[in-house]
Amino acid sequence: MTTGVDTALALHLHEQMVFIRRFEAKVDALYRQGRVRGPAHLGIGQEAVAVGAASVLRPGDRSIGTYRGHAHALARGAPPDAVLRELLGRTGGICAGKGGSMHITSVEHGYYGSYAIIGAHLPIACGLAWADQIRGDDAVTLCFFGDGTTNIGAFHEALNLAAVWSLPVVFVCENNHYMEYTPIADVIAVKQPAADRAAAYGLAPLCVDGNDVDAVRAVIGAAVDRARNGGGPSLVEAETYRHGGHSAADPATYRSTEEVAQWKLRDPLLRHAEQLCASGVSDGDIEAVTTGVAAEIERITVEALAAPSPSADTAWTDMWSDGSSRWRN
Amino acid sequence: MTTGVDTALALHLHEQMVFIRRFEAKVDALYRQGRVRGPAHLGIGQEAVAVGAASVLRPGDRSIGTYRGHAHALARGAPPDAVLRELLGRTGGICAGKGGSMHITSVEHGYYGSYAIIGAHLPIACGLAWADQIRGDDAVTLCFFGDGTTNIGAFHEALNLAAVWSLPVVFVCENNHYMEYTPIADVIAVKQPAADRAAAYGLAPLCVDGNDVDAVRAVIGAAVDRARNGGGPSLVEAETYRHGGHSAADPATYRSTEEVAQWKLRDPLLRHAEQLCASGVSDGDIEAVTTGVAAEIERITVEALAAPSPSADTAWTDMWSDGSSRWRN
Amino acid sequence: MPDLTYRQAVSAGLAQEMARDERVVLLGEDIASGGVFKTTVGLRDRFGPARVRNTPISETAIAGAAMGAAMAGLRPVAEIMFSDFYGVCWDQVAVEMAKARYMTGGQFGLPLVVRGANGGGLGFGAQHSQAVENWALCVPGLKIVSPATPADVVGLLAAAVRDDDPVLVFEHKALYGTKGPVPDGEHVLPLGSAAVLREGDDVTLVALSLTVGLCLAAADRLAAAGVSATVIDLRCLVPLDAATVLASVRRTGHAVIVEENPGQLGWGAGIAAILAEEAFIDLDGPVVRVSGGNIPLPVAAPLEAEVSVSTDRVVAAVSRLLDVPVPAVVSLA
Amino acid sequence: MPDLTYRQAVSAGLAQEMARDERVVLLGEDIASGGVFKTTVGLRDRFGPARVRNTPISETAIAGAAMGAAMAGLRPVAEIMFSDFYGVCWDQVAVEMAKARYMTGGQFGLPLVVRGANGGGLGFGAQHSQAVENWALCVPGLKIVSPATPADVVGLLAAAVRDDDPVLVFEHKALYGTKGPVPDGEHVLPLGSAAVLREGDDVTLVALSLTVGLCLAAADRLAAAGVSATVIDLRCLVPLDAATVLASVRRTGHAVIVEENPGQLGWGAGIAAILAEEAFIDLDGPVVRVSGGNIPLPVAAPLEAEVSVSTDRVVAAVSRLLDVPVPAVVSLA
Ligand SMILES: Cc1ncc(C[n+]2csc(CCOP(=O)(O)OP(=O)(O)O)c2C)c(N)n1
Ligand SMILES: Cc1ncc(C[n+]2csc(CCOP(=O)(O)OP(=O)(O)O)c2C)c(N)n1
Ligand SMILES: [Mg+2]
Ligand SMILES: [Mg+2]
Repeated sequence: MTTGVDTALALHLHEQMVFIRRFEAKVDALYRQGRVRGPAHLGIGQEAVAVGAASVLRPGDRSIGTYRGHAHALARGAPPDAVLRELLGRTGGICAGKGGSMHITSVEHGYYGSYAIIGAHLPIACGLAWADQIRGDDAVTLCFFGDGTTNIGAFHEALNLAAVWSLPVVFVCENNHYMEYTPIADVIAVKQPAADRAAAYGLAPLCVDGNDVDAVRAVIGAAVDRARNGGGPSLVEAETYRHGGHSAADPATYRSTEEVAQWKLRDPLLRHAEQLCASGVSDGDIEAVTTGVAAEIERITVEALAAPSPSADTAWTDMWSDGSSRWRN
Repeated sequence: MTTGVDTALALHLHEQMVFIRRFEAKVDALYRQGRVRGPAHLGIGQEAVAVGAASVLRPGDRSIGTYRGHAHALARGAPPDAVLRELLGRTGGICAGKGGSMHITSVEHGYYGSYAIIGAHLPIACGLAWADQIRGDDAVTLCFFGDGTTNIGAFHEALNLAAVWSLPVVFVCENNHYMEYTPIADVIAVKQPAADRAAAYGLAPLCVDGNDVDAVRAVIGAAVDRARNGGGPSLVEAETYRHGGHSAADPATYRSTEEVAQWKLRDPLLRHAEQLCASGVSDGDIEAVTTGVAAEIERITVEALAAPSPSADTAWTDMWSDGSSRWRN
Repeated sequence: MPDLTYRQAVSAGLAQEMARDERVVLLGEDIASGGVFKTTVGLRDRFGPARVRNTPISETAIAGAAMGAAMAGLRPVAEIMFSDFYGVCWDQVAVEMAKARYMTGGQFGLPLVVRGANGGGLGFGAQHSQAVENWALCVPGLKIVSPATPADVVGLLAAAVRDDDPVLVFEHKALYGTKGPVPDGEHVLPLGSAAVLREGDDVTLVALSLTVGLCLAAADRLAAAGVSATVIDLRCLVPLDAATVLASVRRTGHAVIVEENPGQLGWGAGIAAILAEEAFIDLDGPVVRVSGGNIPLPVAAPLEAEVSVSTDRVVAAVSRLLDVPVPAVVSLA
Repeated sequence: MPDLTYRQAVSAGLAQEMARDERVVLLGEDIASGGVFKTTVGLRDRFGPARVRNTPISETAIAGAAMGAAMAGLRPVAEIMFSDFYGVCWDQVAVEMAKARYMTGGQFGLPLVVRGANGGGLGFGAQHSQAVENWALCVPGLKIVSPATPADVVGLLAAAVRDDDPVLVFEHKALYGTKGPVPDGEHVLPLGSAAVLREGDDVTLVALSLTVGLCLAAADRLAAAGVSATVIDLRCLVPLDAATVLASVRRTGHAVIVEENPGQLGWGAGIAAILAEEAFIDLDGPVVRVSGGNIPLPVAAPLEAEVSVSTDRVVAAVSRLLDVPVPAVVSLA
């Protein structure tokens, strides 16, 4: 963190993390006001994984994630106003109001979607990577999922297929220690839900502190390079924590306040701000990032709330490739 | 193999293996005559697994297997004539003509059925074992499946659940080196499809020569004891080989004649006969087993072929617990 | 008769059966702490962790373990949190549970229940809103229950637990917050007995689960316009009380079937087919279906409303069928 | 016009499309060596191992990989060996593929095909004989094709591969051995266009896949008794050519729908419901369905025959409907 380039990058990563944090805090507030329809799963506390991982990708690389996917879409460059409008059910939503919070997608930015069935997108990630492999492209696919997801059959099938076909895909398990309300330790017979399973697919166990954006960049960056150079898939376990409940509706009373407090000390934003300071970035510059982000989020919120709802007849488009929803004559 | 008791047991195991071998050879012949409806998956060459495993179980223990399940049913004591009648579609079939070769079941003898969807019965085995655990019974469940089955999601979910709940179940993978026509080595990224996955569930890797009935007894016996005494599940990989094709219809041209010949040298029956000789059993005694078995199989075949088909109206029974198939009024 | 919410009724029904029969055991994700929909509240504390078991996220293992346990003499109740998740364990439900008794010649029964939250209306989107009872109706061997009221939740759930065959209970997530009286003491209903909730002469409305309320509301509005409607809550799809529907339609001469699911294929088509074959001679007009759009459910409110069934659409369909003017919405004031 | 078997037609159709478009790739269990049903014979040798890939026994991964590859611009054709195995990957098909385009607001299409062996009749038993097209018809977002002849196998498979939406092709395992002429050169049919195979005035027989042959045979026997039947092969369930069925029934006044699947709920109910709603006024009698038994398929020959549809049952149903004596079986001599 010594050169100007490094500092610019570090500040950029910081801005992304702060943006995502503030964006999700805003979503939380809007949810509490009853303005978000359906569930909203926030990743507050886990930002370093999404931001660090996205920062090692190139345009043309692909990523894919879950219902807890706001961060992953934004980190790839999905327009925040269109994401917010999707959550609020306004015109201009990134999925035209048809997806909502759990299905944020921005193919234009290489984010192939958020999937709400546990594990379902891991095989899909294999397919994305397979297409690149067949064409001889050097694109890489990054696939995000949670600790609880390592227990579903699709995880097993996807990891094995990726390994056997040597696909250019990096699986990133965000181990936030909980499925919905149940600690992951209650439902596995190993210590680490992902890393301790890697050997079953002939893969090395890769672990990283998911609250340290630089560490994430290093470990996932190396895995991405390996995949890009024909070295096949990796499975990375990033240890992290969600500050809030499973979804915005969950008060998360199943966790002790001490546990939460302990993890908040390891907040990835705090830690990154400290590192920025240590590397000579001024408090003022760091403040400025936060102020800019806050203003931007305020602006898109005001605009989104002023936008109308989509018109009802748009429900009937986007079904088939001809744009219609006609299934019979 | 020195005491009289040991010799009697060894002869009994031999008789069982010979019986199963001859039974399946007869099924193969009947299949070729067009007398078996639907597919028939034979386990010729794999008898030592079924016989060795069943021999360490007690009455009240449960076992469950696959479409390649004749051996497993017979080894638990299912009446061979009723099994044969099921295959031939005659009255007196063990599943009343409703199951056929792929679904042989004999609950009365602790064999909870043969399942034809890959992996589906592994979670069911967990449930059988869970029931015993809840009731505090000391029964054990044995679950058989093939190497190819280790790649389906149900395998992963079942193994994890069994480990987390510490269920009294022993999973036995019969590694015969092929799924249908594809070598297992082509579709996994590890060497051993089961043993190399055991650690993912916190289990020890257990391997055994599946063509050595005594070795099978030792390894599976220890696993069963452990399960019975509250030590939780095991995953055993038994290396073996099917002499014939995937099903009676498959000429198995995808295997080299050398490979098949090599494995036939390791035929579990030959080896066991040699051991019997070495332990002092006379050639005549061994011959007598074979002669007796052949006569018995001839007898049940003649009887089965003479039996009529079940009457058509029996198709409408056994659907619901009231015996009927009524779904509406 | 205490008033319970529909979600409380789930816990109450389960508690009633667990107290009665210790072979009744529960398994599912997060159920020990009361469950994501708060439908298993208090059960772990009352009946202990051995009988109320949290599972990994492994629906195939959940369904399979339920099946195996039932084969070995327990009476498990498995929760599939959202019925959409039947997709990841469909083999266990449709291909194992539904067929095991038959294909073994009746060597064992499967006294088990699988239950969970079904249907749309809350903005949960395409992957958390499906009407999955229709998949199950394609598969012989599964009993299918879908209660519309808290009392029926208790009564039908109890019946499902006591039944010796696999029963799928589809609770409606949009009804969890609704309230209603539940009989004191033990409450059990028979499976396969439809409820005639209102008797009328002009048309028979056939409903299930969420659409029962829509039909009752529609009948109110139609009454104001002089149309008298019978409203039938099927309660179960298997066993199906076809006789009650047939008898009513033979009397009214007109049937409107109101199903939440896409019309492409759903239980409403099954009922329509029965009527077209068995009541043809008594029909005075086409068999009309009011169904959800043939589309995955969108999230934005106006879009979800556009593709969903509603009281308005029921009223309009009946009015068209009987050729009467559409009655206006009665003001609540 | 060379004669091909139905199974050869599968390989021929795939080869035609693979030669034309190198984005077409195949994946499935054991397909590289020609497949368990010998439906992919010669393709690995002709198009190479990169485009014809064997997979582990992992249907969820197979379906998911097909979906991902389609999102990224390939046109994959996945084999699900027996359609019963959709059970283990039903989430991928019904909940992911069917919904992805819609729920992303059309951000990508899914030009993919899933194909495999469907149906009963060969003694494969309850877990290898299901008519799974009905599960799919419950789920908007999937196109559904089920050819009855070798020529249609080629033409409809080609159309499926060229279509930009997910298409499920259900081949019938009891038809694999049947032979028929296939047009020379490239052969492509439109999706959603039913075939009127025979025109008659007295009754419309609606069929699909295996039941097409039953209906044609029934029509022959009925003709001998003076009954003239139209036989319609639907070919596709989605898109559905309802117009052709409606037009015919409006003319004949009578409909008999012949489906292999259990009558509890299947595509026949969907057709019956459409007729009961849209052709009611032109119907001169009940809409009759001939369906498989509501039972898992047994193995023993007399049992399987007992619960299955047959030419005899079609003839009997038409005779009953039209109130004519059941015509005797015409001797082949
Ligand atoms: C197949 C399936 N089962 C259950 C659920 C309900 N569910 C949604 S999120 C979740 C917990 C997932 O835990 P984890 O993988 O650790 O991800 P996290 O939510 O912690 O990010 C569950 C059980 C689902 N969506 N899909
Ligand atoms: C879910 C599913 N996929 C595919 C099949 C088809 N199939 C039947 S047996 C078999 C091979 C199984 O191999 P393995 O587990 O090694 O057992 P083996 O036949 O060698 O005993 C396959 C692919 C199936 N029955 N179920
Ligand atoms: Mg988690
Ligand atoms: Mg094998």
